[in-house]
Amino acid sequence: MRKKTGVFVCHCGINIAGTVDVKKVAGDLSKHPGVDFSEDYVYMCSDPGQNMIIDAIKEKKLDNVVVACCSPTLHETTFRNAAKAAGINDFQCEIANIREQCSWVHKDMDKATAKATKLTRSAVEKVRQNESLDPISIPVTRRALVIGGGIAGIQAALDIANTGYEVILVERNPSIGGHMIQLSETFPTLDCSQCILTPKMVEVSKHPKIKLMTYSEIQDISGYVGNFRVKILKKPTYVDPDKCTLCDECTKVCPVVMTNEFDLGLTGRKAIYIPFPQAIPATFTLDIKGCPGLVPIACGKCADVCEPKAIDYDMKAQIIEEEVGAIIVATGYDLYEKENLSEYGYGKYPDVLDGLQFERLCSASGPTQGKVLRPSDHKEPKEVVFIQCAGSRDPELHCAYCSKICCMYTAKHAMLYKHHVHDGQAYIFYIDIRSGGKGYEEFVQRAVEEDDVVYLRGKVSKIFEEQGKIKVWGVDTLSGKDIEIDADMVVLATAMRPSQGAAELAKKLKIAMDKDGFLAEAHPKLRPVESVTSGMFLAGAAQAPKDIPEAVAQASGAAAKAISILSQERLFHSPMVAKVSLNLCTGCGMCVDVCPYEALSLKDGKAEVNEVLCEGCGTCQATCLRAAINVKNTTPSQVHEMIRASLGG
Amino acid sequence: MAEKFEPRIVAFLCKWCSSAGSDLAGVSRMQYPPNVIPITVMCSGSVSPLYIFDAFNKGADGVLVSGCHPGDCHYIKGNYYARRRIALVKELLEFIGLEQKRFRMSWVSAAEGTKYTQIISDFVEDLKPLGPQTKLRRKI
Amino acid sequence: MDKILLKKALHQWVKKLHAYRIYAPSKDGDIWTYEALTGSEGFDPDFRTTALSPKKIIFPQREVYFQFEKKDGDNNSIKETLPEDESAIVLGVRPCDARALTLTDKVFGGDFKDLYYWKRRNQTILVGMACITPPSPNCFCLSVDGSPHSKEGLDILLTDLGEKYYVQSLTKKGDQLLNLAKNLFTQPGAADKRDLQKIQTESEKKIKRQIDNLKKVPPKLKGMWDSPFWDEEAMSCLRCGICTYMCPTCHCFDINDEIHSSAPLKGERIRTWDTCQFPDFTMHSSGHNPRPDKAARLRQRIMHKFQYFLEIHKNYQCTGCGRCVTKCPVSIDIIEVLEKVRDYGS
Amino acid sequence: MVNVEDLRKEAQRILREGKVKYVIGYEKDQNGLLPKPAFIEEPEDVARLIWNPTCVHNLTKFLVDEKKRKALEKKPDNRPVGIVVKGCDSRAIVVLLQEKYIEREDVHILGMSCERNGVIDEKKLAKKLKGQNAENVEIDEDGNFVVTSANKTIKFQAEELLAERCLECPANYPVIYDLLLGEKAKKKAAEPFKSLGKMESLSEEERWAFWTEQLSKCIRCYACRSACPMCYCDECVVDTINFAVTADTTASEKAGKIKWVEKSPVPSENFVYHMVRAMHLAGRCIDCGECERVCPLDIPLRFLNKKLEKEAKELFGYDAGFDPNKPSLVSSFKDEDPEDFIR
Repeated sequence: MRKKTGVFVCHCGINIAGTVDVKKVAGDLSKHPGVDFSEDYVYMCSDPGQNMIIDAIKEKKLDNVVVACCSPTLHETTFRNAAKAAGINDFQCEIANIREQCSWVHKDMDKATAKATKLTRSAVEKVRQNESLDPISIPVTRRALVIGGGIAGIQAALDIANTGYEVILVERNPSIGGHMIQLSETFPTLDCSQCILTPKMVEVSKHPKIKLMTYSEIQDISGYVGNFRVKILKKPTYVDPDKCTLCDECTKVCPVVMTNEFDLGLTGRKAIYIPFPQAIPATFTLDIKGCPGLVPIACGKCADVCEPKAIDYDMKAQIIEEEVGAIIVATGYDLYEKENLSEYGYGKYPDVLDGLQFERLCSASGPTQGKVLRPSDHKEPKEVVFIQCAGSRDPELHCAYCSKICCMYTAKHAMLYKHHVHDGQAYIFYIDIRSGGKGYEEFVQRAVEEDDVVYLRGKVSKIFEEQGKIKVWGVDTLSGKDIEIDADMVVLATAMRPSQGAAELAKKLKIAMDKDGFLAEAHPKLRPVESVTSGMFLAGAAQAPKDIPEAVAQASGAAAKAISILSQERLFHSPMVAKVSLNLCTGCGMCVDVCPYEALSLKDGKAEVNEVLCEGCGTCQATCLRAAINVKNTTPSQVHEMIRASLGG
Repeated sequence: MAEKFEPRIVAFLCKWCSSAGSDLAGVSRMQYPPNVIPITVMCSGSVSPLYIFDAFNKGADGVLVSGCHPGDCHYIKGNYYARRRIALVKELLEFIGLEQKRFRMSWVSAAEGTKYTQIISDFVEDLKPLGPQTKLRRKI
Repeated sequence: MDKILLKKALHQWVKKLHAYRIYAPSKDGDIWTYEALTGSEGFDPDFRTTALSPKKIIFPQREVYFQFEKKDGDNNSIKETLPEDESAIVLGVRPCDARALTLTDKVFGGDFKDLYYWKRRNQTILVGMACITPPSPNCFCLSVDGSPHSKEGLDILLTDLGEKYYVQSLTKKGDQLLNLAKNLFTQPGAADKRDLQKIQTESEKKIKRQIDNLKKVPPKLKGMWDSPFWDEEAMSCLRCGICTYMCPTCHCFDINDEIHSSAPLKGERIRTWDTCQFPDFTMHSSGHNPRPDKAARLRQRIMHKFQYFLEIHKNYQCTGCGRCVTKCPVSIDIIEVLEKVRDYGS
Repeated sequence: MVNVEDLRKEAQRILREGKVKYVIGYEKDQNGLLPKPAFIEEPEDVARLIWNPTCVHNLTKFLVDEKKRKALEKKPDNRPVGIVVKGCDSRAIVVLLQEKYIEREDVHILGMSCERNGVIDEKKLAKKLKGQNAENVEIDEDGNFVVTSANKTIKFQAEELLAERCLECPANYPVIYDLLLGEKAKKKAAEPFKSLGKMESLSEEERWAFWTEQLSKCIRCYACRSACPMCYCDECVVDTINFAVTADTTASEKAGKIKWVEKSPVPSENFVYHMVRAMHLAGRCIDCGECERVCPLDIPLRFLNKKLEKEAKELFGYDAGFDPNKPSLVSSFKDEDPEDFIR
């Protein structure tokens, strides 16, 4: 059955007609094989213009139409709607751009006209092979999953929950709060970190729309935007939170002492423990790594003293399956591993600390109740050296990137130190000071002026212990002088790394990572909170080093993106997606390799398209050696005909 | 004769950057020779070597493939695959002895109407002295 | 009529032939092909078996039937394109290749006379060169009712007697060519005739390869349609078209429209060689392929040459030129295949 | 030195133990110097197997055949196939694995090391012997060729007779195998792309003239693609009729069938065919030289593939046929891929 094509050439006033002989174009096209109707009109986008198209389609029983006019970015939708109104599928309408790409850029009438004719022919050849397509519609599970219970995760969860959608917040540690809850005070306002965070943590635990799952990890994720299936592994705490009254009797009898992660090894804790007093959920956890054995014969002291019988040695790990429509990944950061920084004596000398350890020392709830004391001998340090960029901005040996927050927190540390030890002296070795941010520069100046912190521009060359002192050799590149300081304590602003385990998680989620292992955003400029996989969003330091306000801002951004999905009952997706010719596909998987969206996979030795994930870019089409995969409505066959038409051959 | 000759160029423009760039050239009323017939594709990564050979086979005097700058691809990495594929096509065409001026690739962003104009003008100027492309053109 | 031509006079004669378009074997690297001969030089009478036989001159790989153009309304045009009038000479045709043409004559000259074929055939004169030594290690013309000095299909046959050629003009066309240079040709003496006899019998002895009792093969083939034999024999076949495209007797073709312009619609309907060895040769538009595998295709090739053709035209469709044997990339040897068929099941 | 008896023993063992369906190897051809492919099914027949420098064929094409055959069978015998491979052939297997066309379990690889040597170029030998036929070619301890022709034995330096590709071989021992015969003699070609030098030194017009002359000879018998183990598509892009139609073939697929190349064997069409083939082999061709060897009109097709092999190596640091687990040349990229040619 031969297809009937209609062509409509727009004058656009004189915008086109000024340099293109529109009547001639319409005339030539009327002779083009397969064209049954060809007319021109002064303003096609006007109502009479559109009606002309609609009537022609109805009267001449046209199968498809080409409108030769301005750029498709302007009126493609207009004319496709017109086509629809006339009862044909919107993809049966194509635009030939004879204004932006022709009349406006040329002066010679004959040549411009000839070109306009070719452009229109090309569009005719294309539309003739267009398939009628309807948008792909996907139902949405209107719940969200947030992975990571740090400040970013908490913020995102609350934002979503407060708009009324259910949120599952998964945290692998016994309590939410992340690294922020370990901090003493925050720059540049020096307000107490716990004071501002704990209310949010409580809000999470009390929120009717938030299902909090601590001590849990993502085991597997399948599905696609709007319809993810998540398997969550809930590790046993051996303590029933509902029964536990926080009487703390169990820790008294527990014989096992282990290092306390919360204080970064500065103190110890028992095998059964509560991470910190304000932990959410407020309950104890029995760490089997340390527990002699979950049987009364082995020990069982805690169970004996537990009045409410909250301790249950038979508690088993559970796998909980959930369905969600959107996912926010906020897995945060970890500090650069000690062993990588041995040149600074980090991990070797007890009085060489990292930033977080120093935060604990300053924290009122910390191991020293807020007194700054040396871990080695609990003396008050009189000279403290702070070293910035410990591991950052060092492409040769360590991380190439800047960890961004160190300049600020080091200034803060120096200040806090002075506030605790008034007669002490703080030195800071730095490469540059990066204090972009509201009130940041002023904050650094305050450190220098009010707390007379000595900033030394240069790197530290050697650190070693000598009769109870830590000798720090360095150079001040501004004065050129060698510097030698007998410090009592050294604090390293160690680099930020993607939190450990992030890589495995990224694999499960099928979201890309950048060269440093941080999660990759879909577009560095225009889609900074979206991951490459649609329906998955990024928040906080998991995507790149960030300070608290930035993490919170991105979390809210990610939440908004997630809500934009959850707020709809169905998602609609462009139907111009790849299609596999099974009889040609040999299952070599090259298309799978190149697909930017994980939309392709191999099933029974053939490529399979997940139409929901496919964006129709066609990279697979150009890669396939067997012409076995084509994007609907831009098939090689169509391009082939367009090439012919473009060359008049 | 050479003056009379008007080269016929097929340009594969990616929808998001280069085609938008050519639109900008239009909106800004920049002028360039009418020898190019653009074919808009979704991504430079979707331009198969076959399209290029086919264009020359159908008598194109020059072929241009234009996409987003590295890092700007609307589809994240399509233009990186294009870059590799096109490099090979270019080497092959030169190896069999096609004038190397006849095939080129460019990065044109949506903001680079001027660059697009320049690229087309230069292309046409470079092709005129070469005369018609008869080497790969279908002769039967 | 029989004549004698001195070797040194050969080129003078060739000069005289230039009123015609002349094709002759010329050497390109390691292979011999028929090329248009310009000037009297460049014709080497001691040529080996050419890659393609003179078939490619009479039955070119591409033939235009007609040109068509879609005009406004219904006055479309169709223009038949017969080969232009130009008599040609093929200088240096091996007897097996000439015999091969007598076989394609039967195909294109049956109830339906193929205009394109016959126009070229009739205006081409074939000057043969008897094979003193086999031009290919795989010559086996004797086994298929041919001989190194067969006259079939030729207009003239030259036989190398050492210092001179024994020239036999076999048709009027042949006589014309001799008459172009009467003075160069002399009457053969009794001694020449004796030498001719001698050389002919010797040349037959020099042929290494042969099939005994080929006549036993056709009846055998009848019962072998669905024998596993073909699967075994075709195991190493690569499905290329060498054996058939090189064959001087294969004549299958395909017809296609070649579109030169879509607006206005212009193009040509053309005939090109095709081969039963390509999977698409018998592919139906439904997707069904009656010859689904290479075994079926090898069987077709053998049965067509040694059963069907024999039944219809009373000849084997093979003249023993040995090209398919020499050129097969995996050494599928039609002689061995036929011997196996002959001895199959006995 | 490789002892052919070891090969026969192993072949016999795997056949007797029923480990493999059959063994693909080389056997003597009665009427020519080059051997022919052998398909051994019975343990008794292993004596037919031979190994010498005339074993030029790349037999891995028959693994493609085997897969296609199995696809047609109702109840296919899924045991692996034994196959004799040289270094280059083994790399073809690697590519087939890389493209998941076959599984490792489908093949039992009998790897033959060329040991500082390689296979002969039949044409070179023919020139040396001035048309005389050779009956046999062997390698002596010093890696020279010993040719028997007309009951005389003649010695040739390896370089005199070695196939061009062997002189440029990146690894003349199998890179993947179940049994390796002969030592892994690392002989990396000093100049892996020497043969291209001449071509590349030519001017644009000279190159064009060269390829026009060569490709005009092409009669599209498709022996090149037929012999190529990488050309395993069910439908080749140049075939316009051979559409692998099946029940699930839609009308639009049939209609969408494109005539990229006309069937006419004229230069313009031949160029498209051979250029497309070259592009499709970029990063996949392992330089077994079969396309060139089988060409009945002696078109130096190897150059086209060699050129892209060179570019893949020099522009992208990519070698074909060494790692079955890495993505193909054109389905991968590096941030630092050159782009100086882009404006």
